[in-house]
Amino acid sequence: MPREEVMKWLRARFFPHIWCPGCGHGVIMHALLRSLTALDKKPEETVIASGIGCSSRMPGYINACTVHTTHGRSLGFATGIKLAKPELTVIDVMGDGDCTAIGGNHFIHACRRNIGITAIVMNNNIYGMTGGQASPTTPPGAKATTAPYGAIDPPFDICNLAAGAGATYVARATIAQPAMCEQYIKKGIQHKGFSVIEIVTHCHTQFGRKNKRSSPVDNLNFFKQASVAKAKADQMSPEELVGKIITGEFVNKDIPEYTEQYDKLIAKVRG
Amino acid sequence: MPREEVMKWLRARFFPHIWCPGCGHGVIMHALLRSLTALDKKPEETVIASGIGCSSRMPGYINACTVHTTHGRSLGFATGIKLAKPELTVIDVMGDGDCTAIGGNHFIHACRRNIGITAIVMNNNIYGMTGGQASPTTPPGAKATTAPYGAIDPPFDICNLAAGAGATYVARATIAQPAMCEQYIKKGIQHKGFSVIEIVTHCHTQFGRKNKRSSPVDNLNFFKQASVAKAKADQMSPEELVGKIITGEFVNKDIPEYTEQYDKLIAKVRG
Amino acid sequence: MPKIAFWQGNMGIAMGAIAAGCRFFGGYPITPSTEIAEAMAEELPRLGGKFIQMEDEIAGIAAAIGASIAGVKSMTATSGPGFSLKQENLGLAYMAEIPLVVVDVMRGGPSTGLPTKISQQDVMQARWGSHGDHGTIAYAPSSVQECYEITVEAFNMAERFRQPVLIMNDEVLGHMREKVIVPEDDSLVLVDRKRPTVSPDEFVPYRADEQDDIPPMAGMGDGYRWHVTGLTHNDWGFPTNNAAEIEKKMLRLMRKIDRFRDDIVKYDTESVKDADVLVLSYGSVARTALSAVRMARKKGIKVGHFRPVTLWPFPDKELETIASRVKTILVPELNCGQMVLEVERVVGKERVVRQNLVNGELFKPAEILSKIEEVA
Amino acid sequence: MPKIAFWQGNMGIAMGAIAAGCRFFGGYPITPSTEIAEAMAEELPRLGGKFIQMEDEIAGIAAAIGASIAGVKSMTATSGPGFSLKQENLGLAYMAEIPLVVVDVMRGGPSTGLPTKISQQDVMQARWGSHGDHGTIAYAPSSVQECYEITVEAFNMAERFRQPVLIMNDEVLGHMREKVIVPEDDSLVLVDRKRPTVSPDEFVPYRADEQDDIPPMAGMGDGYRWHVTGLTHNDWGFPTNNAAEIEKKMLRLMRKIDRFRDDIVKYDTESVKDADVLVLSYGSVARTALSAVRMARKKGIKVGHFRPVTLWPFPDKELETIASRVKTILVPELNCGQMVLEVERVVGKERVVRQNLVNGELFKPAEILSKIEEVA
Amino acid sequence: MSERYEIRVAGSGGQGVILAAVILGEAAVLHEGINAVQSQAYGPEARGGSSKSEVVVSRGEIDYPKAMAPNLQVALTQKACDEYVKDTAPGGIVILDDFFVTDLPSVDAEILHLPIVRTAREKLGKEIVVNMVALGAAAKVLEKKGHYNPESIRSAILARVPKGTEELNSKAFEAGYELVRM
Amino acid sequence: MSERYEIRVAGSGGQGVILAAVILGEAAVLHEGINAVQSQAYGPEARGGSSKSEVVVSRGEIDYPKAMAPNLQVALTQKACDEYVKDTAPGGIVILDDFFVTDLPSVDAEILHLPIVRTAREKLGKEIVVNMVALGAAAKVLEKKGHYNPESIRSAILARVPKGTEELNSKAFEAGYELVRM
Amino acid sequence: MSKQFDVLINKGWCKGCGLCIAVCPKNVLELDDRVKCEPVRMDDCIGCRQCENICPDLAITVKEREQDA
Amino acid sequence: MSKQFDVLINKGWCKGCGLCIAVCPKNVLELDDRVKCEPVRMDDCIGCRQCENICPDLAITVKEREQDA
Ligand SMILES: Cc1ncc(C[n+]2csc(CCOP(=O)(O)OP(=O)(O)O)c2C)c(N)n1
Ligand SMILES: Cc1ncc(C[n+]2csc(CCOP(=O)(O)OP(=O)(O)O)c2C)c(N)n1
Ligand code: SF4
Ligand code: SF4
Ligand code: SF4
Ligand code: SF4
Ligand code: SF4
Ligand code: SF4
Ligand SMILES: [Mg+2]
Ligand SMILES: [Mg+2]
Repeated sequence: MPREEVMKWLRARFFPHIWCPGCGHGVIMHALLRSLTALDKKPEETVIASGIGCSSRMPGYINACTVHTTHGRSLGFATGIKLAKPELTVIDVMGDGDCTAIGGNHFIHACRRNIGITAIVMNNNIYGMTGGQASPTTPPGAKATTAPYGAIDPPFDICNLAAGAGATYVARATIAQPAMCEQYIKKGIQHKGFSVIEIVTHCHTQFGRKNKRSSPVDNLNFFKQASVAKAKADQMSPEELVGKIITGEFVNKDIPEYTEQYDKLIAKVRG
Repeated sequence: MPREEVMKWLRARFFPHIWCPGCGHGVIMHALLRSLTALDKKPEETVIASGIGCSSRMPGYINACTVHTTHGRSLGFATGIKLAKPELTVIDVMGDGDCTAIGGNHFIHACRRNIGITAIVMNNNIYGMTGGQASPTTPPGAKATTAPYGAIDPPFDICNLAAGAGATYVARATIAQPAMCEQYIKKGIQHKGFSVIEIVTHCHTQFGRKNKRSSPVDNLNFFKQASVAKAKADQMSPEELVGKIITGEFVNKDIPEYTEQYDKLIAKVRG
Repeated sequence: MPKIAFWQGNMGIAMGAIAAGCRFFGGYPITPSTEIAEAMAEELPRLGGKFIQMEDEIAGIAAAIGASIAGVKSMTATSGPGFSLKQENLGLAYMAEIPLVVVDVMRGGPSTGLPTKISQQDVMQARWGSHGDHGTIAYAPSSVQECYEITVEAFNMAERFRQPVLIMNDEVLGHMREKVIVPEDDSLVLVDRKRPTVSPDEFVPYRADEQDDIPPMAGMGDGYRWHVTGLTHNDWGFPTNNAAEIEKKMLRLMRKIDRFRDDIVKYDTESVKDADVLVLSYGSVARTALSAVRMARKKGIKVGHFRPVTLWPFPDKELETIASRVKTILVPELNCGQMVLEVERVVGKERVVRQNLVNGELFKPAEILSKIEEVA
Repeated sequence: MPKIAFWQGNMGIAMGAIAAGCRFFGGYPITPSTEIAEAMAEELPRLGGKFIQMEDEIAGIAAAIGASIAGVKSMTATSGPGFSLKQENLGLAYMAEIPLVVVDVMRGGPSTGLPTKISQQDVMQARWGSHGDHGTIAYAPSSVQECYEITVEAFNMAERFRQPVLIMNDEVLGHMREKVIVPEDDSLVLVDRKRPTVSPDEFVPYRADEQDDIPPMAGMGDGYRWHVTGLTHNDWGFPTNNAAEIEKKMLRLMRKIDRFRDDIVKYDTESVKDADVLVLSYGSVARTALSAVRMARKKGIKVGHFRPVTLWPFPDKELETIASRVKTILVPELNCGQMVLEVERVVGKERVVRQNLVNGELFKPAEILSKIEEVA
Repeated sequence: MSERYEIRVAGSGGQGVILAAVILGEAAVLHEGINAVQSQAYGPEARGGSSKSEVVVSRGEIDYPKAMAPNLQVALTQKACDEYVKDTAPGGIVILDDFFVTDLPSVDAEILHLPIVRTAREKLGKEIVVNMVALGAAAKVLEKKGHYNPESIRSAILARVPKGTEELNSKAFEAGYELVRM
Repeated sequence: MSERYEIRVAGSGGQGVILAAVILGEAAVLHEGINAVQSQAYGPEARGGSSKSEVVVSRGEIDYPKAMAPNLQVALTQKACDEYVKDTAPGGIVILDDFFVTDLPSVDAEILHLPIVRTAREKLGKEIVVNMVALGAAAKVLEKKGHYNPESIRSAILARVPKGTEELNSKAFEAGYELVRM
Repeated sequence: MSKQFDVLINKGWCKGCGLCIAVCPKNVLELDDRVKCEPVRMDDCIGCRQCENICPDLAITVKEREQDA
Repeated sequence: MSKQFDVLINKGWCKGCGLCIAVCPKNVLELDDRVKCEPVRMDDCIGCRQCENICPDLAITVKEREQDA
């Protein structure tokens, strides 16, 4: 990928960005921009939406049509944009808190509706922006400022949740695999319908410090060691899979996309 | 079941209830009361919560500790009640709109948390109370006042959604099987953790009228003809299953219940 | 030729929206506003527009804002509980300056309250419901004809001022059917948001024109790239923590409405010239009040009527002028006293008499008449 | 012996809540209120209480209300965007008369605004944020000591009046650390909700005692069966459409606060006896204003200070008395003019001067001082 | 207000009383060229319970939109009759169904106790057209009182009812019209 | 206000300037028995960008809680120095790190240009204790000016830092204290 | 002799929906002209309680008839 | 002769996180004393771009070096 092409997508004037040194969100942004470049998308016709969180600061740095909305609600806004102008490429970038805590309902409904939006969930297992509170993906036993004695509730498996809600493309990678991130994001954007790419990342500042992974490199190493490709995971027992991050494509199916269905409905009504 | 025992659970002074003649919600309430009676629950120690909708009017008629909250939010209230007083039996009765539209997020989080509440979802595929708007379970092609040209979005499969979110007991019956309703509700209440019982019912007034099932008996017959037991469905192809209602138990697993985990945490902290 | 229709108030709003060019509706059903959504579900696809029922009110307004960001005039409608839920995202539309029309058909509150009964309990919420400061434009129609016309005007104001505009309808007017003279489409004056005239490279999305304090707005997909955020931002739309930039943004948000207050404010009077008693009322109550005022006039009581059509901005100057000549101002409201606070602020609380009803019913003419007689 | 602590304002609130007997917290993190949740997460399990972080603010307040229904004193805390989201369920607590303390630590708005900067932009929302009428009790503390003490009082009022009580803190006070003299637990006067004295069979859950208009409340699991609903209801708690029953309920909701307004209202004054100029301010601003007033006094300017501690009910009578002796009332606020509207309503708008700052900063003493000099 | 004429139709949920009032309103506005305001009581009880709907017609402006003292009332159930008939304008007219209303009210009004439901059931064979029979009866009264031309109401009915049901509804309307002898 | 003394500590996100100010506040209130108000600028920029924290101490009541013109400033980065040092009270004292701050400001104040970061890195072997070194230097100044007994600060440090790190932190404090010759 | 049953209908609660009639295996029930359920062939009742269980209005009670010994 | 690469670091953007160093298979990169990335063994670079792709601050550009023919 020629580097200059990627740079065109940046609002370089706002750099360096606000993320902590080594925050995985930058790795993901980078992968997204490479995907958009590879797919030859036009920034004027590409919408990047987000909610609120460290992750959700991403659109501000991307020189496209960017929409930084309210916490958890970005898929609602993105749905309005996509339905009003189906010709736009719409990407929605969210944190684990944004997507699965406050935004959980919009997430499952976007999955159900199968609207042509690509959701990138940057799962760092914590609320980074607000200082390290537990999220719905914080692993049991892990510490967080609102779980000072360790989290006791089972976490969501975001890919399972998306699948249960009816999503038609669901994949997972970690930031230790930037090329895989890029590849799944590309496939998600090309997919007709709602696509979910969960990217497992870290917040060493808020999560890592309390849970023995305090540097970015610690986290990189952790991801390398804990990831298991789906094909391999399918051969493993539940016990063997404890603490593992399964990467790969979980769902990829073909169902009519919502805005296309809508256009057909209009055509039918207008006769 | 001796009839008088069931009658004790009623606030007879508010009868006849407001539901339309033949509305399935009454069948479900009846099944719930038989279950509570069979399990020998005490009304003073039983909480019935609900949101807003025809279905959600149910608690008003039950002579227990009843909580009729805001649309979609009942599981939030119920979670507070259960966590504050784990010794109470807490049942949350919801409509399909209440549970899966506005209340979707609270639903998936209750599933995830595995808190000891029994959710009974009265799925009539429509918003009855407000006059027949489409719900997230309205079948594609069906008409509703807000889908005058037929619904175009894929519906949720409530049991799949619950399973994807991590629920530990999930079952489905239809009102044509009052004994099965009673049985699953009983099992749900006895289950440690969050249990979901979807009961497929009808709103002949709002849904049926527009979709060729205008009398209660039409709907009864439809359910009898369309239901397939899970064991049998497992042998059928996706094509054969189109339009079918699969009844049975979908999930039944053993994972620590939330309030028990919380009590352990307290014990640990207090040393 | 204008057409005659017999419509519910809610239908009047839906048809007004369509006439104003609204081509997107995002909402969630709630009594007594649902008919607006239902009418839009029926009408929009016929015009190539889009109706979407979202998973809740929060998503409903989010989708409507999204569509407006994409360049399509859009609307959402709700009632009390839903209006409360929409407050956060309403704030985003104020902050990001997104045109939008939001309808609240008022029922009895608080909470689920009285879904099928009238109140005027949300009029202060219209002004103060969302956290944080912003200018407010809110209308209260009194007839189905006005439902239609005010909706057109609401869209025009939303587009002109780049912000949400509220229509505070009530259950009685929302549900009652009445004659409407529907003007021909081309007789309507429609306003569209200002579009940027500079090239995409020169576009600074929140740089306001000096003559009106309003920044031109590009639609997404129109060739411009810009950033929308609910954070306080600078002219580039980029979040700022700089005191001067913050203040600039905030003051402009207020000023863009304050400056043109005279263009926005709307009110109606009847028999005020020689009045000793002035009845001030709005919405459906104004119909009862006018009935009572007319009865009282027949009895020889010098009473007039003042009807704010814009609740916000409140017609304060106009009221002050008229009020200066009257002895008593009677404010009947279907709440525990809300707009009356503004009346008291404007004319001083000494001469103001409240009449409040919160039993789910509309005042009857005899009730207001007897209060007029009491204070006259 | 009282203990000395060096706490953030948010910590003061959390510890006040614990001291008041709060044993449940349901919430969702949001800057600048998060420290309250974090402190409760740490402290409650030690006392056998429960902290739960819910999926969003709506569920946070729902869980807190649920716990209170179950008989446990409970709290939730948030900031602007979350306060907007809580409005619907706050309404339920008003309607169903459930004791609850809700904290809003104010940051700059509207929308996401300025998460880490101070404002006072939600004080009107405290009164009018939820649809439908209800009485409001809202406090604005000015020191960490007061954060602690007022939280205890807020719980007492919530329990006494069976309704939500609001604490409108601000970012500066929420985050700053200051000395607190923590009284010994047994020196605190704590109020608990009235429990029913009749047998379960005779219990009519919303039949109020005449002497105070408050119905006794059973906790769920205490042997009583009762019905809670957000619909307007009769004494049995059962939904009603009957005008007389509706009115009875609504008027009682308002009256239970109005009647005891004098017990609730709290304010502070300094140097008002001979003042020509009265500065009225609250929250962190009152600290700056007091500083400015003291500087001005040194310069010989006859200026005093009035600090409403309860924003709602507003100390109107008290202000009116003091204001009758002054020439000018200066109202510095970190918003575009909110409580000043109430001041104008109470004392007439002629003598009132506004000073507004909306750049994310707290007023500096010199700024208010120079305004005092200007109007003196 | 001298021109104001108020009509109320009341019955149970499924009897179509709202449609009846809407048709009277449309007849007035779209066919008679006069003003009309139609309103109704909504309520969750509308599910199973009683239901009422009103039309105020006038040549002049209609300010207060609800009926204060209906000049003409139609009540199709005992409950509706008990609840609503009492506020009939002195000298007004009350039409009651003779199957469901058995306890007649004592009001200063002319009471027409007519076989509305029975006509629908027996003559038309469809209880669902009970509202059209009632409209027919009301039309006759309104004609006599000089407020409506029955043709307006007939036209309004035809414009409203689903295609294919015009004949049934017209017949029901006629049958109702014939029930009244004034 | 004559008794009011204002201190500001500024640096970059990871340097622990907030903790330094909190410790100064705790030392004042819990150990010196005087009043103190500690506050800080929060911001998303606190992630990577600059960070400042203030303490106002006084024997009297502290009304306005923020620093207006700090009597003592500590700046650990160039950016912090450029942004914050200018409002130092005339005649005040400014402590600057000599590794990160290379452009010295021109202010009417005594400037102490000290090897704070280098001491942390080189002497203590842990850059993370840079705030303790800075506290030590500040303690010396505060002692000289008669505001604090350094023991109070030392006690406050010991009460705050994680178990097991007391020695490292004390050493860093001492090292900082030694840096200042006044 | 086989057991006998009383099928009691609370007509104040019955709304005439017909569900009981549809489920009764013995055709015991019918609607009367006020559209309320009426057990017209009570002696055929086998006490299966299907009518009772399906009644959404809780208007039916099936009781075993006290028999003379 | 094998290809050669330039590894360009934008030090204004680099935050010294060390991720690039951790992923580089050839040990090309190190942190300088201002905690910024510095290519210290540029000639060993094989142009795999792993450093570029992992850099969260988009501070690295790997370019094939123009070679004299
Ligand atoms: C309505 C609302 N509630 C809460 C917040 C505070 N808030 C901002 S970001 C955030 C969580 C962010 O976590 P996540 O989405 O995982 O993003 P991260 O910072 O970890 O990338 C929260 C709770 C808010 N801005 N708005
Ligand atoms: C916040 C809010 N939004 C909308 C409504 C209006 N409302 C009441 S019930 C309901 C839907 C009910 O549907 P469902 O839950 O399926 O129950 P049903 O009536 O079908 O039994 C809606 C949209 C409300 N009361 N509150
Ligand atoms: S706080 Fe965590 S998520 Fe936020 S920028 Fe820092 S490392 Fe990333
Ligand atoms: S409207 Fe539908 S859901 Fe509601 S009571 Fe009637 S049949 Fe039941
Ligand atoms: S099922 Fe119940 S309500 Fe329905 S007809 Fe039978 S007895 Fe009546
Ligand atoms: S008990 Fe069984 S047989 Fe008897 S009436 Fe009921 S359904 Fe029929
Ligand atoms: S990965 Fe980027 S930011 Fe991190 S050290 Fe390397 S160049 Fe610097
Ligand atoms: S391109 Fe590959 S070899 Fe070269 S510096 Fe980067 S990571 Fe190392
Ligand atoms: Mg996160
Ligand atoms: Mg439903």
